[in-house]
Amino acid sequence: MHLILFLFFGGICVAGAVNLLLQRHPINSALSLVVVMASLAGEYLLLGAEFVAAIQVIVYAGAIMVLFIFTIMLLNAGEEERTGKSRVAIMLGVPGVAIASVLVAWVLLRHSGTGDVALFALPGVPHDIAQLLFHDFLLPFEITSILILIAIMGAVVLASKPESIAKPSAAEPAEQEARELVASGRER
Amino acid sequence: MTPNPYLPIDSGPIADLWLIPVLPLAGAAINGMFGRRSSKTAITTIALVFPGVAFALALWLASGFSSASAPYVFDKSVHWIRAGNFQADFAFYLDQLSLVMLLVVTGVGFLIHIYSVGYMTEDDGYYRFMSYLNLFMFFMLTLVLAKNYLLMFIGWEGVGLASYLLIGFWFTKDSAAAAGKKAFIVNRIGDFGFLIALFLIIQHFHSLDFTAVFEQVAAKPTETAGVGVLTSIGLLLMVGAAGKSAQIPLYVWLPDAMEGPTPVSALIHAATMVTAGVYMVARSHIIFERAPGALTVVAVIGTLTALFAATIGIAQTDIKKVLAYSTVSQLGYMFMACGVAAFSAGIFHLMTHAFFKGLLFLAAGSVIHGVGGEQDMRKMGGLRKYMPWTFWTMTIATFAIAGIPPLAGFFSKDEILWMAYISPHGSRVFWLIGVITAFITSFYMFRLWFMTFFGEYRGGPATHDVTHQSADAHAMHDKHDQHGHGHGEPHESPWVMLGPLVVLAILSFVGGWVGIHRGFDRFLAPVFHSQEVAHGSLATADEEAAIAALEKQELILTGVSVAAGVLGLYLAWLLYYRRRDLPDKIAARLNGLYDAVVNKYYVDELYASLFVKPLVEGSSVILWKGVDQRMIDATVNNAAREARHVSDNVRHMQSGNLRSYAGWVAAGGAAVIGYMVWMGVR
Amino acid sequence: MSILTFAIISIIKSVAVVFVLLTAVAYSVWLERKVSARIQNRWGPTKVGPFGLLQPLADGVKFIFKEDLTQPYVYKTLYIASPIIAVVFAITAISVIPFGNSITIGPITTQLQITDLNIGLLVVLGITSMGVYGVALAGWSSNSKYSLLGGLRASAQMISYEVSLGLSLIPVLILAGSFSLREIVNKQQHLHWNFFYLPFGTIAFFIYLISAYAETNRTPFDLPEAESELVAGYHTEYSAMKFAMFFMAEYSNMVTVACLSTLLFFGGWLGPVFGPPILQSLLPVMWFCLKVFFFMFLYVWVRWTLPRFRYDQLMAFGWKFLLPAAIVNLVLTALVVAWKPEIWLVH
Amino acid sequence: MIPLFFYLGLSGILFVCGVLGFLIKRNIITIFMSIELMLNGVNLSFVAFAAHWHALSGQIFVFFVMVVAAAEAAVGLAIIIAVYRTRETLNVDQVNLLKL
Repeated sequence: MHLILFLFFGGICVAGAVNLLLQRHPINSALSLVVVMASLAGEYLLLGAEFVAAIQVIVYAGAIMVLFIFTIMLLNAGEEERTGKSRVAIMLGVPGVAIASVLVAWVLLRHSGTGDVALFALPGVPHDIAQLLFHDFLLPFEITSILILIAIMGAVVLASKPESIAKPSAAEPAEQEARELVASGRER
Repeated sequence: MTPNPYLPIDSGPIADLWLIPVLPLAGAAINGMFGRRSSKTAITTIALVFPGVAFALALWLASGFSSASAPYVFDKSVHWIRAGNFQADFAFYLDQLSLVMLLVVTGVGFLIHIYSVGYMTEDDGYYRFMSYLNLFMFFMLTLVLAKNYLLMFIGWEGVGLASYLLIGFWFTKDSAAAAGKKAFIVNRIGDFGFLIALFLIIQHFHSLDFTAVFEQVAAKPTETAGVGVLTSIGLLLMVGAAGKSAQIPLYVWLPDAMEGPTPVSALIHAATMVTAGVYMVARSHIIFERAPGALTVVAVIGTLTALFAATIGIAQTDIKKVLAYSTVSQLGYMFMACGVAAFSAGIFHLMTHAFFKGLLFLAAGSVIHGVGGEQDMRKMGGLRKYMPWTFWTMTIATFAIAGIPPLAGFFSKDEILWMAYISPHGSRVFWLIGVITAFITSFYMFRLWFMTFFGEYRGGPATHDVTHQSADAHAMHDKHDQHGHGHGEPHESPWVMLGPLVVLAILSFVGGWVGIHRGFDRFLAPVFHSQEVAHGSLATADEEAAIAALEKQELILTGVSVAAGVLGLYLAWLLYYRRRDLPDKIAARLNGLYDAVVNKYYVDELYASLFVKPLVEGSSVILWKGVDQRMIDATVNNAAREARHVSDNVRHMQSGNLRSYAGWVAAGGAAVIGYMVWMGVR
Repeated sequence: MSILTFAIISIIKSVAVVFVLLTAVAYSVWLERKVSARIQNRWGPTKVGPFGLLQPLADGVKFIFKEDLTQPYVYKTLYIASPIIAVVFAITAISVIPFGNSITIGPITTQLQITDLNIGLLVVLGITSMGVYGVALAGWSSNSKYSLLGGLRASAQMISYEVSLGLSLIPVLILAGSFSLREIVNKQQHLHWNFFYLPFGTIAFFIYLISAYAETNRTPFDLPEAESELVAGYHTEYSAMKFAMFFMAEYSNMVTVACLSTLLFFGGWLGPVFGPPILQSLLPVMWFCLKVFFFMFLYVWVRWTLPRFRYDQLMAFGWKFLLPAAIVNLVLTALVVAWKPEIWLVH
Repeated sequence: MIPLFFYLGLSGILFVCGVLGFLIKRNIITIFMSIELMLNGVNLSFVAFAAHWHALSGQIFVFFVMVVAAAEAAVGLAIIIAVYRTRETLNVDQVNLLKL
């Protein structure tokens, strides 16, 4: 049972990932990525990490990917045209990645063959996670909050039009983009 | 052990010896600092008063001195160096030997000062010249009166400096400057040997003070076999002496030193400085007596130099060059005397030589002065009529140096020859070479005499003989001797120059008599306790007959040397008076030898090619081009170029293309992972 | 309770719930048209069936048979996919909503809820956030300026208000102590409705309600389909069936929001219960339906009374007022609860 | 019970797809997405190991990864917009001002 579900979600994941590579239009790859994330949430549920799965759906699939879709829509990115500019990347990069992955896989095979994981092995109940998060990991939690703050400010400054006199609000970047779009809309 | 009676004794009557050297120093300082602004008479008075007072003081000290009296000691020795167990002080010391030197230096020095007042009045660097002369007097006196080797060495260097300054007095003349440098460098080479000798003394005797060192040396046995400590010290001292007193290997600087004004040549290169080497050897006679090996080396060098320099003297045409080579050969005589352990004879000849060689130089100066700066004897002739005083004083000097009795030269030279003959350290060979040199000496001296004073005056008033061998020297000299030109007829020098000439003439006439009946020898006995003197004045008087035989033998040898002198006179008279054409014919016939002699056996050229050129070439080719450029600069420049090349190649990696960066990162990642896995697996 | 029976029961339950949901959606359309008409002093649909009750059926038939135009310039795949996405996520949200206590038919007692996840509320939130895709992609794929603008505005609005929605729910969680909706309702026994936890519960409710309205693009916040400006917003290019799907998605979202507000703040199916066991298990459902109806009525009522927000006002209100209020409310409830847990928390 | 390796394998595959995406794709946004994919692959391995070692901290880490990913996405997309505004193109090969 566990295996079937695992293979099901795993299959979707891999399909989505490969699709991301193959698709020529970014919107398609974005959606395939959303599919990958959703199926990953499924995988997390299989492992019992339900809170993580929920957050994965809400944060990753729900917020970040929407941002991506937003950007694609805003910039109406077209098809990818073939500009074979950097041979180095292909000739050097791809073999490098191949070698690295083969090596890592080989090492994993040799060393971790024995361990296995049960269905719902570790129930990631929100209560325990909260307990852990706000006690042991409080400092990282606070630091990440500051990180997010900085990211917001950075995004606002970067995305705002240089000559725009609009006072950069502390809005979510998404909202910022929307306002910016409206402004551009009015201009055109 | 009872103190050896003949060692220098510290406890002598106290005398302010330090005054004697300090006075000329004061003179030099005053002239040096204020000379530029003060008037000529002021400079002259200072330049003469200070050495004169020093001379008077010396005379006063000499009056209270006799062979038996103990040496004066300046006990208020100022502490100078206190380093561990080694100490050296400013200590002065006057005994019979240094008294003689003192009198010679101050006496002859003072006369030359007077002479140079006349000679250098018109020169614009007059105050500078006078202060240098006083400075020289100061260093020479420190050298002579020093009580330890270190202070002597200071005098030694100072004298070298003074000679450099004075030779290169007319520094605008390149040849003068070059001669000054040459003198200084060759002296330094000699001083190098002297320094090492001092180091050896310090190492073995832990002190440089004469009394201390000589006590320890006296206690050591004479080194007969191999090169022991004393022999090596002796040899090294000899090297120093050879450097300073222009002996065989290091004599080349003296002939060139003639670039300086004539009074300088007289004072430094005849009377005083060059004799410093002889004085030093005499002073450290105890070391040499215990190192027979070193002694014979000294003798050999002395005789060889005497003969060698004399032969060169024959062919020289420049009057001062002839005198310079005669000085070298006379110094050779003195070293020969010291070499055969007849130190007192050496010092006696030193004194007489100072008189007649000083006179010869000063006379030559007045001759040059008279004919308007002309130094080439072939331009002179018949000056008898024009300069009677100079002629007569020069005659006395020439006869003295030739060793014609009753003049001074005969007594001292004969003493040396006799000592060379009979002294246990000497040998018949030295005596024979000595006689031959005596003959050559008298020949070239009378050649000079005849060429300068007899025949008709060959020098035209304004003619410039361009073909003359040392044309440049002549022309340059002309420029300096302002009043030379436009005089037409040669004239007699003023009295201020002739005065010293006359005094020196009297001295070189009378000087020799001091040596009759070993007078001089007995006077110096306390210093040299020369009981080995042939007559064995203190020896057991049993073999009256033996002494009588010795005296008879001595008379015979004296006769032989006088004959050699007369023969030289006759030959010079024949070639340069009767048959003036002969010399050129003879010269033509033995042209090879004649050219060699004229060119001073190409010794200068030899030294240049042996030492100077390789040094200069070596440093430029090997050090400059080889090491500096090809090694050091090259490495630096190459490193920079290589860095540029490498960075140029690497630059292409940063193509600005994001995906190539990713490619590189991936490749790097793979490499790292591969390495880690490989390490892990290994 | 073997796997088989569990499967059958869950299938029956889900079919029943979906059917009820769809009819509720249809009749909420009817309700809206009737109520809006009454507000505007007119009758609304009365011809089709008594009191126009069959009007939704008529509309449904109309939508099915209407010609479905797909413009050539649209981005075909996504154009078709987006309405489906919207409907699917809207409907799946209902799966976690409990509408009654429990019911025993014969040997089997089962909970009146499709499934009770202990992170129920999070799932609902997740699904509603996924709903944004339907709208965004619809706007983009129909390849026209209006629809693009409509789609962007709608998704921007939904994202922005999702934040304040989430924050406003947290006080409820603090009081209930669990994500599971059933737990939350059980914690509100004996009229301890969260709504009555003055002042925090009520504030949380109002913030929730307002951001929920924005989430479903309704009433004051229905700018995207504002007829006057953007023709029909993101579903301008859609016709017939796909248009109907968007409508269904919208109304099912409304139903979900209504259910949630009753569950979280008004004690869900809690109400006076009496009579025989079958009645006792059905009465809670009746209470639940009454409350949901009330909120649906509130929806329609608000829609036809309040004027529409301008877009920047909407955004400013969302970020500058609603979000801070939610945060403050959250912090205060946390403080108060931490200070006097025994008063506030029901064990 | 599934051997741990399956999960790691899956996450490995996802990661490799992400890297390949980064290498092959030319559109900046797609490259950015492949980074997200890589991060997701990592998250999966985190959760898998957390389950295997029965330590919840693994899952906590996933949260932090998500936060970072969110921050990165925000800033990254802002940059992409800025790039687009000045360059009028999203093709990464044309955004190579550093080129010599």
